[in-house]
Amino acid sequence: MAEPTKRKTDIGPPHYEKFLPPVIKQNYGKWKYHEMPRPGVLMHVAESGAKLWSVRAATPRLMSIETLRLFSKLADEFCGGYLRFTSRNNVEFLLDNEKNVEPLIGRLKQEGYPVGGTGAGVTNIVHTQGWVHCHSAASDASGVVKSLMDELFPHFERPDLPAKVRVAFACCLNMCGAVHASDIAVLAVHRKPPKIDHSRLVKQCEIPSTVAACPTGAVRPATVDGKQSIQVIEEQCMFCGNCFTVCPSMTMADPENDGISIWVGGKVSNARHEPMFSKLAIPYLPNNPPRWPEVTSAVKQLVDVYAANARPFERMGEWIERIGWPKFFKLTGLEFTKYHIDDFRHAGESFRRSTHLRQSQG
Amino acid sequence: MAEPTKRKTDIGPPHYEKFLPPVIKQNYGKWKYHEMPRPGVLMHVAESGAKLWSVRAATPRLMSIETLRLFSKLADEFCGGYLRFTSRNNVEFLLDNEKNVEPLIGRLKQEGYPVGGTGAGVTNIVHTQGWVHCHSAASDASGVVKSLMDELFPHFERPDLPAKVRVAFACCLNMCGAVHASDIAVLAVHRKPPKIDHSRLVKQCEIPSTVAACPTGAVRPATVDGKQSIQVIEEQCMFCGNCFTVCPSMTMADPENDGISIWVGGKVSNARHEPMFSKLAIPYLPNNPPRWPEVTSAVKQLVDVYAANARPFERMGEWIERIGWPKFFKLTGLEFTKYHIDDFRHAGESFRRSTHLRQSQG
Amino acid sequence: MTDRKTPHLDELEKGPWPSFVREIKKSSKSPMVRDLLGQLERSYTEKRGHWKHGGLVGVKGYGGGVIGRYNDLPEEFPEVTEFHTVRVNQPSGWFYTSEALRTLCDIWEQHGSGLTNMHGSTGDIVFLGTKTSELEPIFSKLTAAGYDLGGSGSDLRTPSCCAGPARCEWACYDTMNFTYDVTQTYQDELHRPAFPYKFKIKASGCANDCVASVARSDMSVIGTWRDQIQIDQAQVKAYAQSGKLNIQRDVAGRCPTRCIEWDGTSLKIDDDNCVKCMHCINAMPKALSPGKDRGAAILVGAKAPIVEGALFASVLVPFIKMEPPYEDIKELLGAMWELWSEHGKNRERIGEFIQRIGLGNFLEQIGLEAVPEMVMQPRTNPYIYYDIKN
Amino acid sequence: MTDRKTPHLDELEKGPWPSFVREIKKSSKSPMVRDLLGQLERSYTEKRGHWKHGGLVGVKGYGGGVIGRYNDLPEEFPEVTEFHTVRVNQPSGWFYTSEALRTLCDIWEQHGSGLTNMHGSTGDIVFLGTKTSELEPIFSKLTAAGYDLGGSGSDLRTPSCCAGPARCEWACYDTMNFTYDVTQTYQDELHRPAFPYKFKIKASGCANDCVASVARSDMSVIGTWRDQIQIDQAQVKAYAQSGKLNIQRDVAGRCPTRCIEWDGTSLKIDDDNCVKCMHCINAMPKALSPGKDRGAAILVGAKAPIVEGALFASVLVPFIKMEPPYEDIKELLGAMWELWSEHGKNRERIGEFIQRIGLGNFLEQIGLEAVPEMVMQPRTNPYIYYDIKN
Ligand code: SRM
Ligand code: SRM
Ligand code: SRM
Ligand code: SRM
Ligand code: SF4
Ligand code: SF4
Ligand code: SF4
Ligand code: SF4
Ligand code: SF4
Ligand code: SF4
Ligand code: SF4
Ligand code: SF4
Repeated sequence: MAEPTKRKTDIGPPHYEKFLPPVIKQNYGKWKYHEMPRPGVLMHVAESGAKLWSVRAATPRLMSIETLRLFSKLADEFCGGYLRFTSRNNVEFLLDNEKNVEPLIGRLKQEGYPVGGTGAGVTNIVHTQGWVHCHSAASDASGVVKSLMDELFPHFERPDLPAKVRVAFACCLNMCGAVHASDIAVLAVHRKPPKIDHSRLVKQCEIPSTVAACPTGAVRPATVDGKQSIQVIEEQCMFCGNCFTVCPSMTMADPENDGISIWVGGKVSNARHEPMFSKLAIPYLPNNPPRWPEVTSAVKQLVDVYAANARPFERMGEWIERIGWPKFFKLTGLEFTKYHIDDFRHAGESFRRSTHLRQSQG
Repeated sequence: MAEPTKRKTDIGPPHYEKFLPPVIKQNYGKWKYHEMPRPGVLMHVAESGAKLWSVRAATPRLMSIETLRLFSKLADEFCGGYLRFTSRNNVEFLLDNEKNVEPLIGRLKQEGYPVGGTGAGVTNIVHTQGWVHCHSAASDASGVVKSLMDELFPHFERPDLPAKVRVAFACCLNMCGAVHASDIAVLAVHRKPPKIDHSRLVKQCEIPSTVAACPTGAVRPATVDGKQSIQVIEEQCMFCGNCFTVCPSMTMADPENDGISIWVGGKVSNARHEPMFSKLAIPYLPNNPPRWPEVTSAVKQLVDVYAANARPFERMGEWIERIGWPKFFKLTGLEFTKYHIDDFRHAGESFRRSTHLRQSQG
Repeated sequence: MTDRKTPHLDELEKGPWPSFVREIKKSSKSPMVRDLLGQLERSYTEKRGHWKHGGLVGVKGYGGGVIGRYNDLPEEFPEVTEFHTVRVNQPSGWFYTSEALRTLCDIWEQHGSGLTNMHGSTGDIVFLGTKTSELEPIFSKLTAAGYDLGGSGSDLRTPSCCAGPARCEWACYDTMNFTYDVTQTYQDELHRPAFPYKFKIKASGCANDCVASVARSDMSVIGTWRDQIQIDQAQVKAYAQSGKLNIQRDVAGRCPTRCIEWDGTSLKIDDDNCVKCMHCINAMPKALSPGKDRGAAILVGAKAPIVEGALFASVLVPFIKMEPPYEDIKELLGAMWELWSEHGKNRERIGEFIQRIGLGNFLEQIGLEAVPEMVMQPRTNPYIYYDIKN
Repeated sequence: MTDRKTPHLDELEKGPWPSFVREIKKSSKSPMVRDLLGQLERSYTEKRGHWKHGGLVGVKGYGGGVIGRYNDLPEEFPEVTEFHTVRVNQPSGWFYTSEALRTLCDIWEQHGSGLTNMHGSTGDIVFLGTKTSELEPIFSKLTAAGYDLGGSGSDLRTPSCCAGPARCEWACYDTMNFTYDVTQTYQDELHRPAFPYKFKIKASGCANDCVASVARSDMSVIGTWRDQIQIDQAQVKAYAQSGKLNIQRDVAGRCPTRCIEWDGTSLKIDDDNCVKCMHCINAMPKALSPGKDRGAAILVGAKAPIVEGALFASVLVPFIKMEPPYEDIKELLGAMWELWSEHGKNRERIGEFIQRIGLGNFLEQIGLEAVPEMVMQPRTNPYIYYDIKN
C-alpha cells in the first residue's frame, strides 16, 4: 500500500569525509611512513611532515551507550572529537597534538579501557554473540573472550611476541567470528546429533531444504507416526548444526556435551606466507563458566610455547611449518588423535604423500 | 577336479642370488660410492675397494628373443654373462673388468643399442602397449616413443641438462605408463563419448558395475527398445574410458578425435621437493603417425626452454615453481585455456587463494 | 542497580580487560537489559542459551537489516521475549565524530536496550536488543539522521574496508571511497535479498589485508602494484645500523620468493619475482614502499565452513586500476550476480557455486579470460571436458 | 622377410634410437608376428587399434598372469585372432644371467610370438602374444625351469624393487630380499584374485625411489634412516675445491628444510630437521651417506587416475626396521587386506578406500596408532565425528 508522506529509504551510510579530522583530510593518501612511539600508539607521518597519533584502547565490543558517550567526551577533550573503531573492535582516538597522547592514555586507563594492541602482540579477540543473543551458541562468546584477554593481557599492553598473534572466537560452526584463519581459534562445538521435535517440525520446517542443508547427507526425509518428517542417520552426523539453522525444530544445545575446541596456525595476511587456515590442536575442552579455566590455560600455554620457540616475524603457523607438526605436538604436550586427521571432502589432500619425515628420535 | 600327476604351481620367481655376479655377491650391501666415468657408465666402488662397472644401453623395451640372445652373447663375451634391466627398461651389463668397458660400448653401438641414459639427461621413456596390443589405446605407444627418443637422443648420449628429465607415455587414461608423475608426460586421449552397441551390451555387460565405473555419473541405466541397457549423459562425459574398461560394448576409439595431450612438472623422487604430479601443458595434439611431428617438436621445445632457463639440480617442476606458471606459459608460448583449470573433485584446491602474484608486466 | 543476583557474571567484572558485564549493567536502567542480565546468568548456570529462532521481522520495504530474536523463557524474562538486533551500516573505515556517536546513542536510548556492538563481525553498527514495535521508529530516526540499515539474509551484506588512505601509507587504492561507492550503488541489493545466499564485499588497501577480506568476503578487493618497490637505500642502511633488524635473516631470508639481495650496504629486489606480499615493506616502513603503478587484485568466494568447507577467496582479476566510478568492477559484479542468481542453489555461496560449475565455465559465462594467475598450477587430472564443435 | 608392405612402420626403422619395428621384423619368421605387423601397419594407416576386450583366459588353477587378446579382423589377420600376453614374474631387481635369458627365449620361441617386453610397467617379463592352446605348455615349461606367472586382475600384482644393496650405496634396507620374500609369501594372493581390485607393492632402497613406488604402488616401502647423515669433511672440501659444485647454492640452498650450514670449510647438518630427502647425499656421494640406524617408511595407496583421481602413497608407518622375515609388515598387510577385502567396493583401490572410510577409522580398524607424521597438517574443517560413549 502506498504511503502518504514520502518515506526516506536506501540512503546508505553517511559519507566518511564528514568524520575525518583535518590532519587526515589534508594528508589523505599522502602518508609516508609510521612508527610505534609506544605500545598502543601509532604515529603516522605524512609527506607534508604532518603527524597523526592514533591511540588504541581496548573495548569489550559489547558496549553500553554510556561508554560510547564516555569515548565521545574523551575525544572532545583530547582530539577535537575524532575517533574510530578498528576491524578488531578496538577504539582509536585520532590526535594531531602529541602533548595530548599521554594524558589521554592516563584517562583511558583510569576509566578501565587500557591502551595497547599494536605490533607483535595480542590484540582484541574477534568474536560473536554467544548466549547473549544467539540461538545457535554452544558456549558464550563475551565470557570466554573476557577470560582469555584477562589471561593474555600482558601481551596486549606489550608487543613482546615474535609476531602478531590473532585470536578469534566463534560460538558455533557458522563461525561468525571467522575463526577459520586465526593464529589461535577458539571454537565452541556441539557433539551430539540434533534432537528432533517432530510435532513442531511439521509446521516450522521445509523438509527438502532441511535435507539439503546437511553436508554429509545425514538428514533424510522420513514418515514419523504418519506425518512427513525427518530422520537423522546419527553415524553420519558431525554436529555442524546446519540443519538447525534452517529448521528450528532440530535443536543442538546440550549442556552436558557442548564445549570448546582449539585451533592454531591460521593467518589472513599475505605477508611472507600465503593465508593459512587454522588447524585442529585440541578437539574438546569442557564449557566451564564463568571463567573457562581449561580454555584460558590451554591458550596461554600455546602462546608461551610459541613465544619461546618462534623466530622474529614468524606467525604461529609459519613457526609450526618450520619445525613440523610432530615437533609441535611434542613441544606442547598435546595429544594427536584420530580427530586430528581430516575425514571430510578433501581429506586426502592433507595426507603426507612423501617421505619428507624428520624421523628425529629425541 | 584333481590332477593325476602333481602339477608345479606357486613356486614364484627364481631367487635373485643365482643371477648376481661375484663382485656383487662379495660386496652386497657394502657399496661406498659411485661415479659416472662417462655417460652411460656407472662405476660403483665398494668398501673393499672392489669396483663394478655398469654399462647402460638403450632398448626399445619391445624386443625380439633374437635381441635377448644377442645381449646374452655380449654378456658372455664381456662380463661373464651377467646383466640386468632397469626400472626404465634399459639394459645394464655388469662388468668387473674396466678394460672391457669401451669395447662393449663399441659393440653395442654397432648393434644399434647405444649407451647412455645416466645422470642429468633423458633416459628411456616408460611406456605401454598402444596399438601393438591394447584395446584401449588412443594412440600407439612404441611409435610415439621411438619418434620422441630419436628427437631427444642427444640428451640420452650426453647428460647435458640441469637435472634428470623423465619422460613417460601412456596410451589411455588408465595410465599404465604412470605418466601422472613425470617431468614430461605424453598421454593419449579420447575426446568423444563412448559409442554404445546396445545389442552387444545386453550380453556383454553388467549394468550396475558399468554405471558405477563412471567417475562423473554420466552413465545411467536406460531401457533401449524394450531392453535394459545404458545411456550416457554426454555433457557429463569427460572421455576417461572407464566405462569401456568394464563394458566392451562402449567403444571409445575415434580416429578423427583421438590424439595426444602433454603434461609437465611431475616428479617421483623425494630429492629436494616432495613428489609432484604432472600438470597440463598442451590439451591436444593430433595423432599423426608414423612420426607424430607435432608431438616431438612440442616436447623438444619444452626440453629446450627448460634447459635454457633452469638451474642445476632443478627438475622441470621445481623450475616452473620458482618462475611461476604465468612465466612458464610466456616462455614456452603455450596458450593457457579453460582446459588448464581443474574442474574435477578437488578443483578448488588448485585455485590461487592469495595475492601472491608476480604482476610483472614485461 | 540490578535487582537480581548474578554471581557468575559478577565474577567477570574482575580483571584488567574491560568487562562486558559492566557494560550490560551500565545500561541496566532499561528493563530489557535487566531481564537480559537475568537470562544470561541463568545461561551461565545451565550452560545453555535461551534464545529461539527469529521469525522474519523488519522494517517496511526492507528484507534485511534486522535479526529477530525471542527467548524461550517468556514468563521469567518477559522484557526480552522480543529482543531483536538492528544492523546499522557503519561509515567507511569506522570513522566517527563524537557528535555522530551521540546521535546514534540518543536514538538507541529511546528505542532500544542501549547495548551495542562496535562493531559486528561484518562491520555494521549493531544495536543489540529491541522490540518489534520499535523497529519503524528507529528506522525513521536513523534515516532522518543520515543513517541506513545494513544487510542480513540472502542479500549484499554491508561492505567494509580498512582505514586505507585515511590512515595508512600502504594503501594502494582508495578503500574508503570504493566501499562508500559500492554501498551506495547497491542499496537495493543490500536491502532486498534477491540472491541465493549472502554476498559480502571487503576492501583492503594492501596484501596485509587488515579487514581479513581473503577469508571473509565473497568479493575481496586487495591493493597491490605492478612496478618496482620504492627503495630509500639511506633508510635501509639506517635500519641495518639500528641493530634492531637483521635484514639478511629477517627480511631477505623471509621473502617468499627469495627475490631480495642484501650485500650489507644496499638492497636489491628482483621485482619480476616479487609477489607483493608486503613483508619487506612491513619490516622497513621508512625505507620501502609499494610501487607507483597501483591498483588491486580481485578475489572471489571466501567463506566460513558451512556447507562445503571454508574457502579463501581465489584470484579472479590479478590486477585492475581502481578508478571511480569503478565501472569495470560493477560490470563484473553484475555478470557474476546474474549467473549466480540464475543457477546458484538455495544457500550456495558463490565460492561453492564456482567450484560446482567449474571455474573455467564460470569465466566463460561471465566473459572473463582464463589466465594462469588464477591457479596455483594447471590441472593434474586428465578428466578434461573437451568440447569439439561438430 | 615379411611379405606385406609396411611403409608407415618402415619409416620407424630409421633414426638413432633402437627400433621396435626392427624387433618385430626380427621375429617375423613367426606367422603370428607377420600378421601382427600387418595389423599394426593398418592401425597406423587408420589411426586406430584393432584389438578387442580379452575374455578370461589363463592357466589351470590361476586367476591371473595372462591377458587375453583377440583382434577384430580375424579374416584379414587370422594368426592374431588370439594373441594373449603372458606375465612372467621377474627376479628381484631384474638381474639375469645369459643362461637364464636363453632358457626363457627358448620356451617363448617354441610356444609364442618371440616378442617380449623387458619389462612391463609393473615389472613382469612380458611374453607378448600367443594362442590359448599354448598357455598350459608355456606354464609347465616355465615352472619346470623355475619360473612362475606374475599378477593380473584383482590380485596382488608382481612386486618389484630397485637394485638396492646389490648395486647401490644408498640402499637403507635389502630391497631385493624383501621383494623376494613377500613375493614367495603371497603366492596365493598373487595367483588367485580375491581382492576388490589390484594391489601393488614396490620397494625402493631410499627416498630417490628408483622404482617410483610412491606414485605406482598400493604399498610403497622406501628406505630411510633415523640418525645422522654420515659426513666425510675431507671429501666435502674436495667437492668444493673441484669447482664443479657450488655447495652453498646447489646443496645447502636446495635443502628443503634449509638445515645445512656450509661455512666454506666444513658442512654442518641439523639432523633433527633433515627430512631424509637424499639431495645433499645425491650431490656429494663420496662425502655424504645415509645414517647408520636404517630402515624404511611404509606408505599406502598410490594409483593412477581411474576412478577418483591419481594418488601418491601416504605415510602409514614413518619408520620401521626391515628385518626378515618382516613379520610386522606382513601383519600390517594382513590387517589391511582383511579390512579392504571385506568393506572395499568392487574396483576400489585401497587408497580410494581409505579416503572413503577416513584414515582415522582405517587406522583404528587395522590397529595402528594415529601419529602426526601421517599428515601434512591436522584437519582444518570443524566437521569432527566426536564419538562420546553414552
Ligand atoms: C587498525 C587496523 C585496520 C583498520 O582499519 O581497522 C590495522 C592497522 C594496521 N595494520 Fe593491520 N590492522 C588491523 C587489522 C589487521 C588484520 C585483520 C585481523 O586481525 O582480523 C590483519 C590480518 C591478520 C592476519 O594475518 O591474520 C592485519 C595484518 C597486518 C599486517 C601483517 C602481519 C603479518 O606479519 O602477518 C601488518 C604488517 C605488520 O604488522 O608489520 C599490518 C600493519 C598495520 C599497520 C602498521 C598499517 C599502517 O601503517 O597503518 C597498522 C597498525 C598495525 C598495528 O596495529 O600493529 N597489519 N591487520 C586493524 C587493527 C586491528 C586491531 O584493533 O588490532
Ligand atoms: C638403475 C635404476 C634403478 C634400477 O634398479 O633399475 C637407477 C639407478 C640409479 N639412480 Fe635412480 N635409477 C633408476 C630409476 C629412477 C627413477 C624411476 C623412474 O625414473 O621411473 C627415479 C625417480 C624419477 C623421478 O623423480 O621422477 C630415480 C631417481 C633418482 C634420483 C633423484 C633425482 C632427482 O634429483 O630427483 C637419483 C639421485 C641423483 O640422480 O642424483 C638417482 C640416483 C641413482 C643412482 C646414482 C643410484 C646409485 O648410486 O646407483 C643410480 C644411477 C643413476 C643414473 O642413472 O643417473 N635416481 N631413478 C633406474 C634406472 C632407470 C634408467 O634406466 O634410466
Ligand atoms: C552479528 C554477527 C556476529 C557478531 O556478533 O558480530 C553474526 C550473527 C549471526 N550470523 Fe553470522 N554473523 C556475523 C558475521 C558473520 C561472519 C563474519 C564476517 O561477515 O566477516 C561470518 C563468516 C564469514 C562468512 O560469511 O562466511 C558469518 C557466518 C555465518 C553463517 C555461515 C554462512 C556460511 O556461508 O558459512 C551463518 C549461517 C547462515 O547464514 O545461515 C550465520 C548466521 C548468523 C545468525 C543470523 C544466526 C542464524 O542462523 O540466524 C547470527 C545472528 C546472531 C544474533 O543473534 O544476532 N553467520 N557471520 C555478525 C554480523 C554483524 C554485522 O552485520 O556486522
Ligand atoms: C602391460 C601393462 C602396460 C605395459 O605395456 O607395460 C599394462 C597393461 C594393461 N593395463 Fe595397466 N598395465 C601395466 C601397468 C600398469 C601401471 C604401472 C605400474 O604397475 O607401475 C598402472 C598405473 C599404476 C596403478 O596401478 O595405478 C596401470 C594402470 C591400469 C589401470 C588403471 C587402474 C587404476 O586403478 O587406476 C587399468 C584399468 C583396469 O585395471 O581396469 C589397467 C588395465 C590394463 C589392461 C589390462 C587393459 C584392460 O583394461 O584390460 C592392459 C592390458 C594391455 C595389454 O593388451 O597387454 N592398467 N597399469 C603393464 C603391466 C605389465 C607388467 O605386469 O609388468
Ligand atoms: S557463531 Fe553461531 S552461535 Fe555465534 S553468533 Fe554466529 S551463528 Fe550465532
Ligand atoms: S548437525 Fe550437521 S551433520 Fe548433523 S544432521 Fe544436522 S546438518 Fe547433518
Ligand atoms: S595405458 Fe591404456 S591403452 Fe595403454 S596399455 Fe594401459 S590400458 Fe592399454
Ligand atoms: S568415458 Fe568416462 S566419463 Fe564418459 S561415460 Fe565413460 S566412464 Fe563416464
Ligand atoms: S590493509 Fe594495508 S592499507 Fe589497509 S590498513 Fe592494512 S596495511 Fe594499511
Ligand atoms: S614484497 Fe614480499 S615478495 Fe616482494 S620483495 Fe618484499 S618480501 Fe619479497
Ligand atoms: S632407490 Fe635409492 S637405493 Fe634404490 S637404486 Fe635408487 S638410489 Fe639406490
Ligand atoms: S637429506 Fe635432504 S633434507 Fe636432509 S640435509 Fe640433505 S638435503 Fe637437507
